[in-house]
Amino acid sequence: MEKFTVKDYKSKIKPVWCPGCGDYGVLNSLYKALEKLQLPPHKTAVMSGIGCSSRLPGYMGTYGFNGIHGRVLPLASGAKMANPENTVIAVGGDGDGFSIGGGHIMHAARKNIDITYIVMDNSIYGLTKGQASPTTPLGITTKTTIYGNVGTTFNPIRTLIAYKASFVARIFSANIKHSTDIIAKAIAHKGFSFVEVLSPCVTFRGKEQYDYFREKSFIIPDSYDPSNEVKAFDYANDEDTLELGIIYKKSRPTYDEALEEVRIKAKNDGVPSKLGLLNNFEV
Amino acid sequence: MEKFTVKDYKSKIKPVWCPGCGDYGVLNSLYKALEKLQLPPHKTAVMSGIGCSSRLPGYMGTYGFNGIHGRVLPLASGAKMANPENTVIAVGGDGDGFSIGGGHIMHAARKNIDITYIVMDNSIYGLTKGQASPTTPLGITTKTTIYGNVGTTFNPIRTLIAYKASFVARIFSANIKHSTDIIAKAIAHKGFSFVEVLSPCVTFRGKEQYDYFREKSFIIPDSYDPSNEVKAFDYANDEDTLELGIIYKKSRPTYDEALEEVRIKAKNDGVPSKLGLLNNFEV
Amino acid sequence: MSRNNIVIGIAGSGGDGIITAGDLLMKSASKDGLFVFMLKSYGPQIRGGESSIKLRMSQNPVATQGDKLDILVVLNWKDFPRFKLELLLEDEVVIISDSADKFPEEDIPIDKNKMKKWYKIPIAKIAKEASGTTQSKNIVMLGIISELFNLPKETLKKSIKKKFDRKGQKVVDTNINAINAGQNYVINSLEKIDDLVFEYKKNDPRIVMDGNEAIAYGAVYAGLEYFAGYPITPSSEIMQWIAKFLPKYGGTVMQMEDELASINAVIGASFAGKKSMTATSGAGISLMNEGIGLASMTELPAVIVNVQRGGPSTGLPTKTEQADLMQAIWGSHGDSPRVVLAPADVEDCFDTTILAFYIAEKYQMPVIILSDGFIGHRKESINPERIKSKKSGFKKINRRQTPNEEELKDYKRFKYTKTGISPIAYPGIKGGEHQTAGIEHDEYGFPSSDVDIHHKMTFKRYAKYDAIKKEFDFKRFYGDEDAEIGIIAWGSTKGAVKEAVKKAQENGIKIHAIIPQIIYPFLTKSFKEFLKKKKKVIVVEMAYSGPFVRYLRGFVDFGKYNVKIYPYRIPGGAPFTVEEILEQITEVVKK
Amino acid sequence: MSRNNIVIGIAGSGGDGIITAGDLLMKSASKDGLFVFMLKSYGPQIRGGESSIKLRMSQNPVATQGDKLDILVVLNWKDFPRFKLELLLEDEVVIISDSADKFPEEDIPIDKNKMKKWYKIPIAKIAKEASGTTQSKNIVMLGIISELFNLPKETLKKSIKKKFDRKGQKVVDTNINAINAGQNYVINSLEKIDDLVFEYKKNDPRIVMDGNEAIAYGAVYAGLEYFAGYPITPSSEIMQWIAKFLPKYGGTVMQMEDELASINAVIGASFAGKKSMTATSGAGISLMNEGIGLASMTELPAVIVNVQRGGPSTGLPTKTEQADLMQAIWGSHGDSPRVVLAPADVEDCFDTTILAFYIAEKYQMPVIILSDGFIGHRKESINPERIKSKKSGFKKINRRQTPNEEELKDYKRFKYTKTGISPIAYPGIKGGEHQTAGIEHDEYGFPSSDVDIHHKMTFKRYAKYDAIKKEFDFKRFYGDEDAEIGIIAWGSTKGAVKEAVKKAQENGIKIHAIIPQIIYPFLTKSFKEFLKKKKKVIVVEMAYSGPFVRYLRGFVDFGKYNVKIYPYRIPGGAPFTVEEILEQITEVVKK
Ligand SMILES: Cc1ncc(C[n+]2csc(CCOP(=O)(O)OP(=O)(O)O)c2C)c(N)n1
Ligand SMILES: Cc1ncc(C[n+]2csc(CCOP(=O)(O)OP(=O)(O)O)c2C)c(N)n1
Ligand code: SF4
Ligand code: SF4
Ligand SMILES: [Mg+2]
Ligand SMILES: [Mg+2]
Repeated sequence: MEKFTVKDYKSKIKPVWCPGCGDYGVLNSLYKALEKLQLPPHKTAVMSGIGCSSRLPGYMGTYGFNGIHGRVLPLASGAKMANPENTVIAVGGDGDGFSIGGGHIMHAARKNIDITYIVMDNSIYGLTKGQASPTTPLGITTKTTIYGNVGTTFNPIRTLIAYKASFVARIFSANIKHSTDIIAKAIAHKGFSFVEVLSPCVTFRGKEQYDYFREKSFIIPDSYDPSNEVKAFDYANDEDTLELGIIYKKSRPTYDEALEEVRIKAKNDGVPSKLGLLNNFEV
Repeated sequence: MEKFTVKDYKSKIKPVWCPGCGDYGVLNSLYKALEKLQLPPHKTAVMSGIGCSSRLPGYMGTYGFNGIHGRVLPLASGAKMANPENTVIAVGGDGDGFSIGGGHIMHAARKNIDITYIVMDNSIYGLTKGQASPTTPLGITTKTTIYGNVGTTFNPIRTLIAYKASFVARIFSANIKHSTDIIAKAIAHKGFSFVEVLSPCVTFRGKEQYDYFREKSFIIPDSYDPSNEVKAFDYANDEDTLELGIIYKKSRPTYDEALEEVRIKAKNDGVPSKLGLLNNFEV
Repeated sequence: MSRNNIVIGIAGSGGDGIITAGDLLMKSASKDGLFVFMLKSYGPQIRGGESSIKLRMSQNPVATQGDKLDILVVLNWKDFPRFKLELLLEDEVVIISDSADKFPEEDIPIDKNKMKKWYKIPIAKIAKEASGTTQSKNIVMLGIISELFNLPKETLKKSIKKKFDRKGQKVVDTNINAINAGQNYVINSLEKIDDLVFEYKKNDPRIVMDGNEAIAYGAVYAGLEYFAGYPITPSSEIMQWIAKFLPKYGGTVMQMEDELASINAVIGASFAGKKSMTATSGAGISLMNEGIGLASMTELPAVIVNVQRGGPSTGLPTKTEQADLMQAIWGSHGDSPRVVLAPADVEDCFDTTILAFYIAEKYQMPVIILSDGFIGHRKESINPERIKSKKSGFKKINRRQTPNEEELKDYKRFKYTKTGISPIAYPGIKGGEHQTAGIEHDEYGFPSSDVDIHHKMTFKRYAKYDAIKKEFDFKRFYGDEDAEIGIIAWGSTKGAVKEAVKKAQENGIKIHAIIPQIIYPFLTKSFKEFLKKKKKVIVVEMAYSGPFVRYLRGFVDFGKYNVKIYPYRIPGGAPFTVEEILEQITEVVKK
Repeated sequence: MSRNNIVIGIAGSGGDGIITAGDLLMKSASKDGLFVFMLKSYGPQIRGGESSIKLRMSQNPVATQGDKLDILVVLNWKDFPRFKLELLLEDEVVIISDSADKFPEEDIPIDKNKMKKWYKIPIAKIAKEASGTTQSKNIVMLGIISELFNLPKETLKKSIKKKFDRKGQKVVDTNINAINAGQNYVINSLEKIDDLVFEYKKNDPRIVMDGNEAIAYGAVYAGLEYFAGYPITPSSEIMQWIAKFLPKYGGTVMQMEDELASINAVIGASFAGKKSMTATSGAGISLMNEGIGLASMTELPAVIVNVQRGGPSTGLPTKTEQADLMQAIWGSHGDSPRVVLAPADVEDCFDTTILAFYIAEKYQMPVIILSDGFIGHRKESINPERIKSKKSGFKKINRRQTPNEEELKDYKRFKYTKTGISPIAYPGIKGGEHQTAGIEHDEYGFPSSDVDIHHKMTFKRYAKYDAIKKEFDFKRFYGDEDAEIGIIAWGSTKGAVKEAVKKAQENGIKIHAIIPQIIYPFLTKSFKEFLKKKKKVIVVEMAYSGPFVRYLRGFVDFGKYNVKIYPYRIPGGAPFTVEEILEQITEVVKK
């Protein structure tokens, strides 16, 4: 049986990200995770919205779709539900996901659509050259917060837990080994898996962002039990530390399993020929 | 000084809601709450999206705006921030708020915009004649879930807590006294206040929905302390009971206070005449 | 005077069972093989509100629900005024009402001389006596009019049986008693003061559909595999029908959180290789403009149904209008090609939907179907044989072209071709891995901001229009080709125009009508043929801003053909009457 | 040969400081009172990518950045090819490059005969020696060209001082040394092989702005009180400028979560009585269509800026196009009136924005400003006195009309009036309490699905157009009125057309151009005046689908005026050159 290596997951073009951008680490971790899982590139689709981070699909040797800003989850949900045999990975940024795309996460999560959603969170709008995002810390000055940001930050992990996502994790792009492991677990998870990546924007948040993430983050000890949503919610308060690893995980039926049930029920009512459907209009 | 009575808050037209609709109770509780607070009708704006519940502003003697589906929070945020002297109350349904409007709540909440958001949750799309909403229980058959609903329900209270809303409460439309009290507290609260109303749709969920809500709900005992978000999150699990009252409350600066700070900083940099701004383009 | 073509209106309150009565009448007439149209109308209440139906039955083919009522039945006078525009009356109209229902003289908008033939009958009382409940007064009423005007009687009882069967024999009996009581009342205690009698020959039974059902069925028939949507009046029934039947064939239906999600889910599903569709209206279509542009740019097949309603904004959700035409063509930012089709009646909703899938899959672009609330909710009796016979008649319902061995060696998803069509690979096809993007891209699909490439790709995307213009021609013409007076309309306006043309010809006016089904791209060649002999052309549309006439003039220099245009553009709300179109024709003739 | 009008291009890599050099050149020339245009261009990288600038300076008024370069400076040859279209070369072009930078013969798209005048100078080396770092090579380069071609020298040093001042004296000195070194190198060790010398008379200093800044400033000047927006290229700078300055005047700026939120927040703020605006582009404007319809229906003033970019979908975010015209007019579902304005250059961005607020507030409807990435990001030197003098020139920047005592007694927010304008009350005004709604409504604002009311209200909303058509006329004409050849274009295309017309006249061609500022509603009367003498009209637009020509034909029956139309519609990406427009003119003359 054919064996896939990292290069099978690479496309012909090179990233245009700034030197030092955190997204390089995410890309490499994703390559490695796919290799680890030995997923056939032709049965894998990596889809995105718009942003620096959303350029990632262009660097994949799998099927890829660089869609529109904020709509990657419906796009990916459509692709997955239309053909559940595909492995579908949605990627994007904090602006793409938490600002303009914020309305879609809760529904992909509660329906438990079997896709993986990787958000490269640099707490800034990179592609548009440095405006505040929902995760930009208070007080930070950006192109749109000249006098300091006054918008309290959005807490992705706590929110995803409240949304009943069945797999919620956080990684740091600089730690490729750990990131590879978690991304692989997320993809392997049956159901909606969410991975927030601390992925620095060296250009608009400065190299300091690496130090900031390094200081604040730590890898979750094995002793931690991710199966209780209240404990997980408590754990994920964003005031002091940033936990790295699987913060919450609880399995339940996926949406494709549920819709298969629906099809069975529908068929049990009888399956006429397409022309036979005319009977429904008889008087 | 002029005293306002319920009739001052009523408009010339009568509701077109179905007999027995839960929204009548919400409307009456709102009338009473405004009377209780003695808010001048001409300084109060009640705004909504689209839905049976969103018809409510039409029945108010205050300023009213029946906007478009899902956009009541940005609409209300604009009205409030443009003139913070106004009292702004946003109302709507579970489809309007949690489905199409789901992307706006987190931002109004985290920014702590000083408005009150009342969601009349009947777990169905009423105005469009009975399709499933994000809060429709599993298994229920509706016009769009002919073989039973398969979408896991959305938990509004837990989500609003994760969003860092500064006031989160739930009421039952049938209990006017309690509802009046909580709505009044929500409006009086400085900051973003969220009130989920269990408001039955007798036409598409049947009268049974009253019994269902009655059985499942209870009024929170005074012993309960709403100031801890983790306890509140735990409390608000939607598997067994529906708590009525203030589930979470913690005050912090409002967005208008924050923007006033911004203005002060900006002015400290100097305030040229409008034509004086030309200097910024000098070379 | 005996007639084989009759128009009936019924109005009443929520509890009166108006809609049920209308449905039963519709079904019985269809069972007898008649041509039947029915429109329903409601007040603002979701439940318990007043309602009315307008029904036309005819021995011979007809194209509209008819302008004015030959028979008006009112179960509750206070509800009538709201429907005065839906229920216009013939001078010779026969009125039937409940003698117990007090008539509020002043505020009833009917002029005295139309009240000459008026039956006041104790309908509720008869019901109470016959079935123990006044609830069945709508059935008693059916008994009365079926007997009084010789409407289908046997089939009416059959329909009643069929309808109430699952409620048990008792309920069936109550209703049969009710209808008998109504009929007996006419036979025994009523003296006919009018001479209106419906006479017809039975024919093979017809089926009953509305436009939304026809679109839903057409889609499933065309091989729909994935549907994503969000409810909105007056389009919701499309998703509801598909949600019931598509799963039987292994298809997927998802109710999304909004229309942004719906259109993007549809594009994602199309990317995955499936025939995909969404349906919406009003505000929903405005929200899809961005996504439709993405489908244009990624050259992915997608069928988008817009059941137009009154606008702007939330507007008139339950009423019809044709004001979304220009938006369908130009609604997305940038040069964003798409195809726009318009069905003209219920059966045409079925045909148009199949054509939409054919074009979307073959030409790899979004196809918008512009229906409207009028045909979307209008019930028509249809000959099932015609639908069966179409089976072969339709263009092969094909799938998008996929790359062959050779092409997969160095696969270029967006390869420049003469027709602009380049084979699509989708996940699952080995060697077809590629990037697709809403950002401008090269032949492989990789992002590019190169100006040359943008020009070439724009030409490629628009080249498809040339191919489409070659493949199709206008087909729907009425009247005499060599007339100097032409009339052009689109969509649901067809019915009124078709009958007006017929009447005009009867009045000796030479006139020629065209109702395009393919609206955009504009089939210029075909249309110039139409213009050849014309000197005057009336353009009819239900939109005050005149999108259709602006559109036509934008693509056809009428002046060059020495054709003078007479726009007839009015805001929406009520369907056109044959009479008002005929008036336009007669006036233009004089000019 | 001495010149008073010169076009310079500079290209290089990320580290080369191309943009800084361009800015310094722009400022120095503006300080000396010259007419200056500058365009910047970047590669796809956010940072460290290649970039180029194109700059024109002239003694006398000019309308464009010029077609071709008189001087090309390349700091890094490998980056040049990407900009070959932005940096077209005159035959006599003078080239300057770093002798240390190896020239990759084959893949440089410059034909040999344009390489006759080529200075190879050790720029980096000079920099290193003079300032201890090669980083300052961009400044050395400025020294070289300023000396070699007699570009503004004194002011260049002033600009350098001003720029580096806050970085401390040391940095200032390094850069002054660098510029001196460059100038000295030319004086001492370079032999001039070309005869290109720039000669000019100093004039009063001019200021520098780009179109986005001009719109932002215009808005604040017009009394903007509330701005809500969401970043998007190429419009983000508008919000950024306003976020810095509006709070000084007590205004409110909110970055929203998306464009749906932005437009609805703006409508909410307008409902609260404030002058409100948003700005966006591409996908963002497609998302606003629904909200714009709400503003139409609720008759609330709102200014919406669309800085057009290349489409469809994400398209070409950093490049310009004019393909959103029809969407601006027809983009929302339903009959949804709005006004569309188009600025034609940087200064006009300021004027147009003030006009937009005037119209929005007076006529109570959404006003869309269609700018584009070309003028949005183009820097121009402007005479500050003209802006100051305008102060009075502008129509009184008024506010929406509010109801008086009398009207408040029985306040009808949507009262039928001849002009369609009915006074607005907003929260705070006692007695003005009312309901506004996106659903159709009666004069009070209460929901109504009555067909009559819908018709009356539609007429009311459109009546405003008549008033607008009465109030305004087309103003921007070039060439001779009684020419038989006309040319019409809109927006940023003005510059190329204006200069082409001038050249055509020099070549003895009689031609007349019109560049409307008010695009929609269409000022028919005024335009027919223009058409009177015309036999041929060229329609120029940067959109392959031809929205502008379709639009014009939709409203003007050219055939009736015996005017033949010659559309020139091409996809976007690169701004029009004067030459290509002139070509069109000359060809049409022949026809
Ligand atoms: C509808 C729409 N609005 C705005 C934009 C402009 N835009 C492109 S990317 C982006 C945000 C980028 O931030 P993020 O998602 O965090 O990605 P990053 O660049 O930081 O990786 C914005 C606002 C767009 N492309 N489409
Ligand atoms: C953009 C848009 N999509 C869809 C609709 C149709 N629509 C109107 S109300 C509604 C949902 C109503 O449900 P909810 O918000 O729960 O209000 P309820 O009627 O139950 O009180 C929908 C889908 C619309 N008006 N606009
Ligand atoms: S701007 Fe920031 S996010 Fe974008 S590529 Fe550069 S470093 Fe990465
Ligand atoms: S349909 Fe349901 S929600 Fe709507 S008015 Fe009737 S009962 Fe209330
Ligand atoms: Mg980001
Ligand atoms: Mg609801």
